[in-house]
Formats: sequence, structure tokens, C-alpha cells
Amino acid sequence: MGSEKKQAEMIREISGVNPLKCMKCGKCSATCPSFNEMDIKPHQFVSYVINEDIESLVNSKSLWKCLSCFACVERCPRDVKPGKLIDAARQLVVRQKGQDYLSADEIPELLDPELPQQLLVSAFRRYRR
Amino acid sequence: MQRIGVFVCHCGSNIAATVDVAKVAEMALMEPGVVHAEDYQYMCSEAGQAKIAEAVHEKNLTGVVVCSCSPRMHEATFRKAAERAGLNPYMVEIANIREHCSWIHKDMEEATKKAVILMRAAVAKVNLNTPLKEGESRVTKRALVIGGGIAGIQTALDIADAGYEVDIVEKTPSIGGRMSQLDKTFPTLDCSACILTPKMVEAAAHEKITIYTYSEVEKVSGFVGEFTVDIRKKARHVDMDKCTGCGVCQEKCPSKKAPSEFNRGLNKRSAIYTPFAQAIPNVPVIDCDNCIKFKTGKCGICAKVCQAGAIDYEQQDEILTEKYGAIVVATGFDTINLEKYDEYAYSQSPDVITSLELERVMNAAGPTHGHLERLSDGKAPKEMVFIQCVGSRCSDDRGKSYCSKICCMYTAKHAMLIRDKYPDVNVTVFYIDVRTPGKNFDEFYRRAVEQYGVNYIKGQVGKVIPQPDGKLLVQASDLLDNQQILKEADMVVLATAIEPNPDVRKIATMLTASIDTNNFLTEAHAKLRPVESPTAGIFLSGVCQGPKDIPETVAQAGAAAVKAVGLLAKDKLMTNPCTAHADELLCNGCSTCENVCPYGAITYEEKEVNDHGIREVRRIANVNNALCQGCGACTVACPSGAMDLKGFSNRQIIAEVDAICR
Amino acid sequence: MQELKDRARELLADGTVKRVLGWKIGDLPYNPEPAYFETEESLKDFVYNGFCGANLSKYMIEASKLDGKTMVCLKPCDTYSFNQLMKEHRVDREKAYIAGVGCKGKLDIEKIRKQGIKAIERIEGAGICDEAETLKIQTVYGEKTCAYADAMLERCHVCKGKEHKIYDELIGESKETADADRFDEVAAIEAMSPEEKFAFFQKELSKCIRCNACRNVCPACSCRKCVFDSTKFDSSQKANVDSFEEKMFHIIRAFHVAGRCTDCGECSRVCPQGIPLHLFNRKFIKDINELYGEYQAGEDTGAKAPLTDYTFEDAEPSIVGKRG
Amino acid sequence: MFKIAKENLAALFRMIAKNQELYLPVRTAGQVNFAAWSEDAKVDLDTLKSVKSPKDAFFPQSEGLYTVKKEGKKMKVEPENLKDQPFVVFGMKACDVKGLEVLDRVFLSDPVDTFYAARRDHGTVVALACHEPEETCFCKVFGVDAAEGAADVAAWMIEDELYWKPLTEKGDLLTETVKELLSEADEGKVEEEKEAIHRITERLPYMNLSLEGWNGDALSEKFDDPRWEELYKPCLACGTCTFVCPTCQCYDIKDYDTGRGVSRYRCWDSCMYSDFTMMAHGNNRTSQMQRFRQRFMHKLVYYPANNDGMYSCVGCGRCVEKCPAALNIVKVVKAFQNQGGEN
Amino acid sequence: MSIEKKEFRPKIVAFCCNWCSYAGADLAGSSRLGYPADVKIIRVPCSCRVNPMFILRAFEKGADGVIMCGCHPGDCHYSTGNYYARRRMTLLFSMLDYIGVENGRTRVEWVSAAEGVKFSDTMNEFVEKIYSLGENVRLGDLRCRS
Repeated sequence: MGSEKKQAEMIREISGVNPLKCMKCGKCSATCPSFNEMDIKPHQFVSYVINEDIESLVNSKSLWKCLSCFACVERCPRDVKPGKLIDAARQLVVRQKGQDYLSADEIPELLDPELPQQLLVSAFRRYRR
Repeated sequence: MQRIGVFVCHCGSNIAATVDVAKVAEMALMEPGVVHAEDYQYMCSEAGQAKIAEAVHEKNLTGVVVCSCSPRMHEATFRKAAERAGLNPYMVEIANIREHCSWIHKDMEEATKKAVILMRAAVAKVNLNTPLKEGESRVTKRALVIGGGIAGIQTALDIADAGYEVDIVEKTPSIGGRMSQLDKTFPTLDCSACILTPKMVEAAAHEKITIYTYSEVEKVSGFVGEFTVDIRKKARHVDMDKCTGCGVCQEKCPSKKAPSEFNRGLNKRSAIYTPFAQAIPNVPVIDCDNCIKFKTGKCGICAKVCQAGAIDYEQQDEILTEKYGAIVVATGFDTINLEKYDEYAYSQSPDVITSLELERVMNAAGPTHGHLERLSDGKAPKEMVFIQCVGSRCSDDRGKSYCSKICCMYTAKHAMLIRDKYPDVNVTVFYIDVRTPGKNFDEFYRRAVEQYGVNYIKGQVGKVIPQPDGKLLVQASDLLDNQQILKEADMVVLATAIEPNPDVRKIATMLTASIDTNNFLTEAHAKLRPVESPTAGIFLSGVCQGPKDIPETVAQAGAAAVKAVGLLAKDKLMTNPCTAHADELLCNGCSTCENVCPYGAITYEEKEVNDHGIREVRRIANVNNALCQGCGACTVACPSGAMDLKGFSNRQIIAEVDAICR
Repeated sequence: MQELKDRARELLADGTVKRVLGWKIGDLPYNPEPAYFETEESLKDFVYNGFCGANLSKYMIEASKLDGKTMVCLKPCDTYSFNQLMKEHRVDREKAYIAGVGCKGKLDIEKIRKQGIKAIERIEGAGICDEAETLKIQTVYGEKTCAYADAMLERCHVCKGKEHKIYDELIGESKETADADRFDEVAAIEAMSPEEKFAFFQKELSKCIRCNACRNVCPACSCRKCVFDSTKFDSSQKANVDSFEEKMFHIIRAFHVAGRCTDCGECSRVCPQGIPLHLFNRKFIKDINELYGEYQAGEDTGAKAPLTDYTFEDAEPSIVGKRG
Repeated sequence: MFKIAKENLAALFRMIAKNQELYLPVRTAGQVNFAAWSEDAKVDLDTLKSVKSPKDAFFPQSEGLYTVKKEGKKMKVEPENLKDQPFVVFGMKACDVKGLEVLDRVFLSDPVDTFYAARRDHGTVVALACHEPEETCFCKVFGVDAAEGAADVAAWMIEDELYWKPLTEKGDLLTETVKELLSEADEGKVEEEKEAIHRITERLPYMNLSLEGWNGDALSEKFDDPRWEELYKPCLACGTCTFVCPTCQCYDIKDYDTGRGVSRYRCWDSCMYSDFTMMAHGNNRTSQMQRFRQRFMHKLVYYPANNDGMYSCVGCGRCVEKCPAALNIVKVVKAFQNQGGEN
Repeated sequence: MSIEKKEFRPKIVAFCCNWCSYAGADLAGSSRLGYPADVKIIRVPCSCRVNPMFILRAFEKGADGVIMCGCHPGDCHYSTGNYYARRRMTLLFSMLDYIGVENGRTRVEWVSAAEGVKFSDTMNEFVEKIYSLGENVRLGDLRCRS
């Protein structure tokens, strides 16, 4: 219980999102290209964070189905931005696995010129401490 | 030195049960300036008040302290009693030994000790009190209403019916406002024009009402009871007195490319135009930006065809200066700019329209003569989608944080009207919440669902994608079914958020009326004074104060009128004597006080002062007592301590502090 | 300096200005005094060097009452004060011809003395045309040297920049002198425990002799009559007593200039007891910057002062306890 | 003549302080001022001038006179006690000692200021010669010998030894109490030191300032001189010069409401302040020029007129060092030397 | 605890704006919601009337705690007064904290006319805090002690 609470705290902290601001309009789900592949829908992310049920969230398919297209981030009228929440949940997992070892110096080596910009940015966000 | 009388009230047992009132009176006699002290059963009773009068006469009192209940309760009573005894009412102070002492403490010794200290503080203050006199100011018995929509018209009518003169200043060529653009009104489906036009006519015909259309307020000075207002009457280029309103000029005008403001730009109008058929006054104006005569010097057809000879290309703007006792702001609203809402494809497809545009489409005098059709190809739509809360309830910078309040109801109205007139058209409404508080409102909405089969889906639309075949693909979510929906529509209607008319900011500044972060004018008290601005003499009518529908607007318009009439009915205004004033020898003229004054009560004058033998002209703050409400913001902002507040002076408050800390 | 002098002469000669407000050469190598020059002849005593630290903008309050224009020599930091005074309607822009003079950092004789240099006869290297690297000081007890930067006033180490915010013309070169963060000292105190903070200020302020030099030199303290000299607040006190009254004086003074203080550093420069009075003003500036957004008094004459402005979302006073 | 090794000074101070209060130059927060000795006080005998003069020891910046206590509607007056215990001021410079003479003439002449008189009676002054006088010093102008203060005890710090020479009866008494720490010495080294000081004094720029024309008879000539109008202009009207001065003697009497009564105290005033000598009708001196002129006229004209030609400046140079606007008495005197009377 | 309380009775000054907080205090009174008698209320028209000098004055004269109450932000009777007050007090409190005065001795609370409970709770809490901090020795003038 305690650790769930802490994890929920961490998700709030990493994402900078206050899930209580959500007014349940569903615009995120309406806008999500991966909606159909998700078991937990974007508009539901907030409830999991509010209810501190992080276990279900990190074990969900949705966690890895999100494309980080940020359509929800862009369109959310309440500044809740589910995309950020899911990204924070991913970071949580990455950190738990102790894989946040990548330092900025190592990146040039790993760099593939074919990689889309978006992915790079996403990677930086994830590995930033 | 003052000669102070201290009167300690028992309030039956309310005070006396916990506070040793006799002891308080005894201790009072030890205080500097106190020449009389007594305690009595009920100070607020006739007999109690008589005791004050008696002591004032016998002991020649110059000040009175009553140790009793809260000053919010009986300060006025005791001040009046003192006044009747020949004392200045502001020489009375109350020590609150009931609410702040006897009622909250149980230990007699402790409560008595505290009561003594509260008494001392009051005595210390009275020692520094000076007699204050309420000021008087004149009232000009005429009101100005800014804005000629339903709010302005109703306010003007109500004030005029009470027997006072009213001027309406309207920016556009006709009164009528937003309501004139509406087709039907909820929840009864009255024809908007049918109920508005009679009011417009009544206002125009009323002998107490003067209407200045195509005019703007340019400058406001003065204060409650005596505002001086400059009104700019823009050049119409049509002589109001000569024009017969025959309409030939509009018909013959060769320039017909200007977007019609009245029809929200959905069709065109001529360069010389009246906004709509029922316009009041029924006198056209020439839109110089689109007029060939004004642009090239050639043309002049309207002048040629006008049999009345009313066209006057040389006409200039005119400035009128009028005096008013009260000003009512009724500047109304507009819909927000949808530039930032790309996802709804408003700028990409002519078939995505705002609700206000739909009003024009549905209206017989509108661009489609009342036929529901797609603006792109004129085809009748089969699938209509309504999107709610576009730009409302947003916490980002794209929209507005508030609920626009009217959208749920007008969308139900639109859906119902469409289903009624075109039963083969499917109507889907995507909503977040349906909000229908109001008389017969929820019934109305349910009727749309139950009787007319409007499909309501809970879930916001994420995106509207125009298809190559002209259809609109609506991507939304159904939160209750936990589904993502892709729906093809022929027309999409956006329930666009409303915002205060952008000009209101300028007007608020002129009036020194305060405005909130959303540009709504602030009311003096959210609950108890909802139609008054904190600035005395300024009243609020309609949506300029906050989103509201027509019945609410009319109700508020009436309320604003009553408040204005209440002011105009007075011959003189008594002003609060506890106002700020600047010590001219200490004032730096630095303008700091001016910057914090919420009432614009402080101005500066170049004045010659004699500062201990040094004569010089200095810039000195001058407080207008009629405007000052006595908040004291300036007194603290003032770096030199030149600004002080009568009745709550620095030295008085410090004396209280000292007495308490003794 | 010659350029400045020549320009002053020209402006006096062609009648553009009636007088020049600058510095007059002192009788010791380091004590030039603020002075008015009304004739071309008198300009022979005009001087502008590293010891001309005084902020002349406050003198413009009186000069604004005089007939005709006054050419006033303002260093970059002084122009902030001038702007602020203009904003408060205390000086008349029309009465001033502002010569924005260059600055290579101003010198503090106390800092030189602190290095044990005394009985000074001559100082070389303090001129505005010099490189401002080293001072050569001839004393009765022998010749000494001192790095220019080590003799600089504290304020020059945290200089706001050598850009003049208002001027009619610029004369002379400047040299950047900032080499420390303006708020470091404040942050260091903020990090102390309440006991340490109290002890620190107690020690510093117990030196105060209530001479009012800080107040009288301060361009923000431009009140015709100071609250401490009037009876309005019953605060007129001359005494330097051992209790906290002295501290009250400095808090009140700092509060009165909060949002108006340009951080010109004159208070600390003139304090005969070397009390770092700027620490009070800078604390307010730091708080204002952090809580209400960056604000530099005197940057312009338009912006709303932080204490006469507000937003709905402003921090609550309880933030003081929460910041820890 | 006695001497004591520098490292034994702490013991000396401890011994003096055993029986009486001891005031001496102490460094606090970077500045040297006279303060009461304590074990952890940082005594600083190297700094030539304390910021404030040591006149505080006899004429404190602020001192209580009496307290009025309120009991009901009655008042009770409780006068402040006069100084009744002996104390020592160690390390005063010759100029500051001369400053006491100036104060004496004010406070000890009729009517005698009992507070000051009591302090003078109980105070013993040990003067310390100025080992390295500075450029702001001009004591010689007023007949002060920087090498030997006319105090109860004269002392010299020469290399690692302090030389000690009692000059008065009080000096002898003090010497008795610390005798066990002192050893006999001859005058040789002291004479050398004195000469060295005199040699330096000769080289200092202000030492040969001429006071010609400044005397009690120069009243109207100086008072009406147009040069004041120019001289005062940079003056900020602060009180720095007066508060660091060893001879300024003006004070104001004020009341403080303590809540239980009123304590009446006196505190230094400054002729530079706009409310100086403010009376019910207003102020005698309405402009800063007049107040500025007052200070120098008082020091160099009025005081000599009333005190057999003695000036009330002792040339300590503190005002020269501390004036925020770089004004000072020397500049004033010099300004009057240039081109006679006309401007 | 109770013995301690007997020895030290703090002096606490509360500035209350006339429109909200003073009425809130009245409501606390009429609802019989008690708080210690150490609190003494001074009525001011608006929180913006409270000059920082008043607060310093109270401390100088021996107050152990000073609290200011006003209308909630946005509810000011004079529309903007409490906004100015909020900035002034924030800066003042920050300065007092900076010079080493315990920040628990100062407080601002927004109390509406309807919040009698909040007024009483706030005062109880504040008085408790002042008891825990003890006598104000850092800001008081020595002469005011006896």
C-alpha cells in the first residue's frame, strides 16, 4: 500500500500533472490513435493515479501501446495530459529496473541517424534524472 | 484632552455573567481622558441611550466608549444617541466585549481582564478621534446605459419608466444586440425577433430615452452622482433627420462585397447598409472601408438615388458631452476566436460552424433564408454533430476557465428545432456534462432526447477531419461505453465559448470599474451586491458581469435599473466621512497611492504650499471624498505617511496596538 | 575625463545647460565631492575618477527646482535611480541633460584602508582613462599597491551592467566589473538557522549610530519628510538604544523602499560603520523576483511596482514558513 | 614610567576589569569602536581611530534621565541613578582626550550636568599615543600632541611593549591596582617614539592647516560670507560628522512610552538634522545651508568666543573619513583661505 | 503544560477587516466557539489598511504574535485591498524570518463572515503556536519589559 502511494506520488512528480484537474471530458480518448489497442483507456489513466493503483497501470498493455504522439497532451483542455502520465509510469518502470544508467555522453554512440526526432526527445525525457 | 465617558453594558447576563462589568467601569476611570464611567443593564435600550445623553450633558463629554456587543450590531445606535445628545457621532467607539469576549470565554477573571484591555484600546482610540462630517454631493438625474442589447434596452426602459432620463450608447448602427441575431429562444421556442422588436420600438419611442447608435463612449470623468461623459457619434454619412428608411440606397449600392456582421460574415452586404430589417434606427450607415465613393472618389450612386437627400459624404464624427448621475454597463459578449482550436477544422471547412452562425442559418432572414443547408455546397445535411464546451472550462490558455452557461440549452434548442423541421436529419450531441439548472430547463433538454430523439453521447470530440468527399469525420469518445467513435457528419456545430465584448476593458478603465482575469466586470459583492460595481455609481447589466441567458439578463437589467433609480432618486448623496486625505506638507506627489486606489479617487494637482516658510509649487495628491470608500490601501502604500484615513488614522490604530500590548 | 570636461564646457557655453552637476576635486587623493559648476572657469576643478562613487541622481530633486537645465553626470547604475525618481515625479526630465558617464567600477577607500594602507599621499591608477587593473598608492609609510578589483565597492562586484537606462549622450568607456552573483550573500543568510540569522544581524546592527546617512543618501528615500522625522507614526526616534529599535528602523526603511529600491548600493557605501545595509534591500528584491516575477526598479518608467500590483494567484504569506 | 609586554595586556585588562568597568577599542563585525571589555572581546589597539569617538563613555549617545510610572491616575517619578562606580577608558587618543576638555567646558560649567560630572568623576582615562598617524589627522592644528595624550595615564605601544606613565592622581591610583603586572622602565624608547611620531606628523597634509581668521571675533564676517551657499550643497543632512565627532555635545530630550509609564531620555542630536532645535513656533534654521554653517561656526567661532579662544574641534579627522559626501571641516577652512572674502 | 501557561501569557494582536474577518469573529462569538483570551482584535476597514509598521509596532511594544485576517482573495469588499495586503505581508514576514524572528509569530488568514469556525480554529492554533514559541525576545523593546 505504502509503496503504491509513493509510486503515485512519483508519477505526479515526474509528470508534473495534477490528475485532480481532470473533468472527465474524454477528449484524450477521443483523440488517441492507439485507443483500440489499449486496455486502460487514456481518460482512465487519471483514475488509476488518483486511486493509487499503479500496479495495474504499469502492468497494462496501454503502458507500451501509447505512441507518445502527444495528441492528448496537445488537446487536453484541463492541462492534465494523460500522455505525460503514461510516460511517467514508463519512467517509473525503467527506474525500477535500474536501467536509468544512460548518461548524456553515451548518447552520440547509440545515435542512429534514421531515428525520428520524436523518439529522441522522448528518450531524453525518460532518462533525464 | 478629551473628556470621555465609558459605558459598560451588561447585555442582561450575556456580558455580565462572564465579565465583571463594574470592575471594567472602575478600571475605565483610571484611563487618561476618562471622566465618567458606569455600567448598565442594557445600553441599547431607551434608558441606556438616555444615560449616554445625560452624561454627555452633565460631564461635558467629548467622546464616548460603549463596551457592549459588536459594533456591527449597535455602533449606529450609539452614534445616533450621541448625535442626539449633541456630540459628533464619530466620537463614539465600541469595545466589543460580547462577541469577542464574554461569549467565548468562561473564566470570569480572564474575561474581565480582556474586557478591560479592549476598553482601554477603545479609550486610547477615542482620545485621538476627531469629529467627522459626512460630505454631500449632487446627483444629476440622468443615467447612461452603455450597450444597446437586450440588457441595455431593458435597463433603459426600467429607468425611463421610473421617470428618469436615460441615454443609450450603442456602438453598432442599430440597437438589438446579440438577441437580435438569434432565431428562437429557449426554453419556450419564442421567436427572438418577435419578443425583442417591441422592446426596441418601445425604447426608441420613449420620451425619456435618447438612443445614440453608431456611437462610443470616449471619456468619463467625475464620480457618482456627477459623471461627465464624452460620446463620440461616428459619422454615419446619412442624415438621421432626412432619411426615410426606404432602402433604395442599399439596393442600388454597387459595392456588395462586405461581409455582413449581422449574419456573422456568412453572406455579404452593401457598403451602405442597415444591419437588419428591423434595425432601430432604420437609418443606414456608409461603411467607408468598402464604399467606392470613399475609396476612389467616384460613384456617389446612393446620393443620386436618395430622394430625401439624406446622404452626406462630408459628415464628420461628433463629440457630445453629457452629464450623468449613474452609469450602467451592458456591453454584452461575443464568441471567442477559434484560431487555437485547429482540431475542430473550423477554419478548414465551411461546414463547421459556431452555434451563433447556426442561428443565422436557421433564421429566415439569414444567409440561407432559414433553410438548413451546408454552406459549402448548399446540400441538406443528413448527419449533424454538435460539440459542446468548445473553449469553455479550459484551464489552458486556449480557452476560458469558466462555463459559458448558455450552450447546453441552446444546443438542445438547436437539436430540437432541427429534428422538428427535418425529421430525417440525425443529430448527435457530444457533451461533457449537460447543465440545465433553470425553470423548465431540464424538462426542455429531456424533451430533446425523449421526444425528438437527439442522440446525446458523453465524451468530447478529439478531432474533426474534413474528408475529400466533403464529409466531416468526427473522432470522439463515448466514455460510458468506453468506445472510440468515428462518425461521418455533414455539418458540425461548435458550442463556442462566449467572452465579454473586447471593448469592455477600455470602458472599465474609463470607469475605474474593476474587471476580473476573464474581462468580466467585477460586482461589488458576489452575493449581496451582484449588479453594482465596486465603483460607486456604476451598475452592471447582462453578460458583461458574467455568462447568463436571456431571462437572467432581463432580470439583472431590471435590478441594475432599480439600483440606478435608487441613486437618481436622491437629491444629495451623503458620503462616508472615513475617507483618506493627504497631508500636503508630507506628500511627495509620487503617484504610489493613485496606483493602488480601486476607485480612481486620487488625482494630483500642482499646488503652492507653505512648508515652514518655504513656499513652492508641489505636486500633491488630492482625494475625492465622493469616490473614496475608505479602504486605506493608499495609506499603507504612501511612503511618507502623508496619506491617512479619517476614523482609522495611523495614530489611532497605533494607540490601540499600544493599549493592547501594554 | 577630458572629453567629459570639454563637453561640459561646450554645453555651458552654448547655453544648453545652466550648470553642471559632477564632482569637484578633493583635497585628498580620494575625496572628490559632488558639486555644481556654473561657469566654464570653475570646471578646472571638475574631476571624474574611480572615487566618484556618489549617485548624483538624488541631487536632481533639488536641481529640478532650479532655473534652466542641469547637466548631470550619471553612471550606469545611477540611471536606474533617475528613472525611478522620474516615475515618482520627483525629478523633472526636462530639467536634466543626462551625460551617461562610463564606469570601470568605483573605489572604496575603506577597502583600501582595510588592507592596512594608511597615511595616503597619492593614488595612481584610479582615473577613468586608466586600465583599472592596479592602484599605486604612495603613503607616508612607503609605496603600496592594491588590485583595482580588491578596492572596488561591493556593489560593483554585482554590477547590473554598464548600460545606461536613460541619457542624452554617452561619454567615456566602461568596463564590466560584475564577478559575483547579486543574491549570493542573501542566499547565504537565508540558509542560516534563525539563531544564526539573528546573531548575524544583531552584531551588524548593534553598530548602527542612527546617523541617517543611509536614508539621506538613498534616492528612494526621497520623501519630503521622512516618517521617522514626522509624528505620524509616533516613530520619531533619534536614539541608538541597545534594544531592537535600531533594527526596526532598518526593516521599516527597507520596507518603505521595497519595490522602489534600484539596489544602487549607496546605503552600504556611506554607512560609517560598514553595515551591509544592501542585504535588507536585496532580500526584498530577491523575494519579489522569486514570488512576483523578475522586477528591476528603475529599468524603465512604466512598469507597475510590485507592491502596487497583484495577481489572483500570488503566493500566500504562509509561503515564508514553508520555504524552510 | 612602567612597561608591560604586549602578550600580558590581556592579563592587564582582566586585572583592571576585576574591580571596575573597562572600555577599550573592540572590533565587532569589522569595525572598531569603544566597548566594554570581556574575555571574548576582540581588543584592537592597532587601528588608529575608532569609528565613533570614545566620548560615549562620558556622554553616551542615549541615556535615561528619569522614568515616570503610572499608578492609576497618579504618577511616580523615578530618577535614573548617577554613575557611582569607577571605570577606566583605555586607549583614547590624544585628540579624543582633548575632546573631553571641550566637553568639560560645556557640561561642567554652570549649570553643571550632573550625569556627565558623575561620569567624569569616576572615569580614569588611559591615553595611547598614535603610533602611525594618518593623512586625515590634523590634531597639531589645535595644539594636540599625538605622541602624548594629556590623560590620567599616558601610554605608548612600542614594538612588543606597552609603556605606561601615570600623569595624575587618578592615574597613580590605577597604576597601583595593576602594579604587579608592570615593571619599571626608562624614558629612552618613549622619547624615540615621540620623535618618530612628530616626524610623521610633519609630513601629513593637514597638519599645517592655518586657522587664521577663525576666532571668536570673526562672527559677522564669517556668518554672512556668501561661500556657505556653495559649500553646503553636497551635504546630505545626515548626522555622520556629528555622531563620530569627539566634541559635538548637542543632545535632544525625548520620551518613550513603555506602556507602564514614560521614560525620559536624552540622546545625541545633530545640527545637520532638520528638526534640530525645533521649537513650537518652528525652526530657527530653516535651510540646510544654515544648519551646515552652524556646525562650523560653532566649532571655530562661537565656541572660541565663549571659551577663551579654544576651538571645539580637536583635529581627529573622523568627519574627514566618514562624510558620505566627502565634505569636512578642513575643506571649509581651506575654502575660506582662497581669495580672501569675496567670491 | 498548564503550569507553563500560568507563567507565560502571550500578548496577541489580531487585525481583522471590518467586512469579513471581524464579522467572522463575531460569528465565532455568537456561536460560542471559544479561543484563548490572549487574542485581542483590532478592527480595520480592510486588510490593506494594515501598515507593516503596525505589526512591527506591536512587536516592539511586547506583542508575542500578530495575526492579520481579511476577506478571501477575490472577495475583498474593496475588491483589491487584500491582494495588496497579501504582498505586503508576504514580504514583511519574509524579512522578519530573514533577520531571525521565528516565522510562527506572524500569520495571515483569510476568514469570511461565514467562517466563525475557521476564525476560532485559527486563533486556537495560532495561540498554541505562540505558547510553543514562548516570549518574543527578539523584537521587543527592552524598555517595555518589566
